[in-house]
Amino acid sequence: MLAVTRTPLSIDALTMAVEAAVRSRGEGCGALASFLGVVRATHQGRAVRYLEYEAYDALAVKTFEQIRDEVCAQWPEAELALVHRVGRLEIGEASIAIVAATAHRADAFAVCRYAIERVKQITPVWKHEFFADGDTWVEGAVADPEDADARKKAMAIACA
Amino acid sequence: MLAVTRTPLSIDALTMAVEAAVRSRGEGCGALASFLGVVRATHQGRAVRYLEYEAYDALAVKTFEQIRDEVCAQWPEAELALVHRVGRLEIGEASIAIVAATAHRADAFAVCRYAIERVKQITPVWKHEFFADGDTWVEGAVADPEDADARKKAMAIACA
Amino acid sequence: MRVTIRLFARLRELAGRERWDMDVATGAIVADAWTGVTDAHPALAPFSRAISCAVNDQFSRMSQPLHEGDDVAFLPPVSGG
Amino acid sequence: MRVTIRLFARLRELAGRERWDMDVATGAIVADAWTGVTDAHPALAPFSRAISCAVNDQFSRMSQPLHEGDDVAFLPPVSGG
Repeated sequence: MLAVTRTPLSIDALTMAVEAAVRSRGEGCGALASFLGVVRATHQGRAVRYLEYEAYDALAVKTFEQIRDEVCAQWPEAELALVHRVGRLEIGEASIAIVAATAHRADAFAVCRYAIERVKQITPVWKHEFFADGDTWVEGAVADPEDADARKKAMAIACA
Repeated sequence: MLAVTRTPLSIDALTMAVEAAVRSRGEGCGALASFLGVVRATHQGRAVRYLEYEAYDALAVKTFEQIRDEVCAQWPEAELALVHRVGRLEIGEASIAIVAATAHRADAFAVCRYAIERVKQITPVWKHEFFADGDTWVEGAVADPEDADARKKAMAIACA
Repeated sequence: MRVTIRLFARLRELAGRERWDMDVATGAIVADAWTGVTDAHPALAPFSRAISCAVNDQFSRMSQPLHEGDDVAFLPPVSGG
Repeated sequence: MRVTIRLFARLRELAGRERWDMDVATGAIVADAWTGVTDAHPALAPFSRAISCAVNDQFSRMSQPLHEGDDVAFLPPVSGG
């Protein structure tokens, strides 16, 4: 459930996997919070034709494992699924799917939010936007998985 | 997308509907946050056999419309889907599905959290738990849709 | 005049019925209908401080005046989600 | 000794290549490999303060010592999600 894929994403599929995983080791989760990132039709006023996502697959999955380990250190009973899609994505398609399962809803929302914040900080995936009149590589954070300040910032956002 | 149903819930189906609705009137949503409430195997140490949810259907849907209107007053571009399942639910099945779509992720999480808090405050649905040795009606909030303090409390939790 | 009473969840179980017609005085309010319900079903009286009510599928106050044919629902504390 | 260089996203596009073998001195560190990359592709030099690096599919520091056959990746700022 931690993967980079070229195929469309499904929250339902991840939900079934996560719910079964939690139930197999205890009383089951009561709350699942999910996140989908979706390709929008415009970016800063320019009409988007499509996007391409590129990943350093092996390293991206390692960051997902790190994020899951950080989550389990803070929320020991939580279960997390995290899948990033790569390749060409059309408008309306989902680029990332995250499902977080916990006993109670406050934790589920916090885990899900923490995971997306951390992905944006450290996961080696790049967004390439194609417009009618050109293309742009989006560049955000300089990935540093050991940056404790970034981790604290993500935790503060998640547990606000 | 505001409904009471007797059939299994799907975040994917609601996601498609919500994403299409947002896109039909503008540039589309960039973020979808979802919530599923799931039947757990135990409650306060007792083994759950199954649950039954009962609703006052017509009034429940009106509370969903009120919640959607409250959301749109605060987040004008947001789209919300809200479906509660009723009837017999087995362990691991979902009782409620909420999908919130907005341009950016902070708002999507806030809308989704606000919606579930408000459902628990005002929606006329009742949970009936069946154990090996008896059954219990769960009773939470006295529903009062006009209670401004409750609404503020939900907003404070959502926008923490 | 005559109104229809509806009960849900534990109220319904305690009363042993879900829906029936009841006569109330002209000028009666929702609270009068509730008094009629608890007179007929004393087991429901402990809920008096913790019920919500709805008239014709709209939430109402206990002080709302009733009209002939109104559908009057009483709701125990909710537990959806 | 010989290491494999890998570039991603805009670095890859600017350099016009994705993966190649490069000779580095015995005792070289990741920063030396990056110097080799920018010597060959000066268009990448502006990224020097904003790259991450990985050795053998693990994030590393620019000060990490290299070994024969290492796979050394340079990453521009990320934009997943």
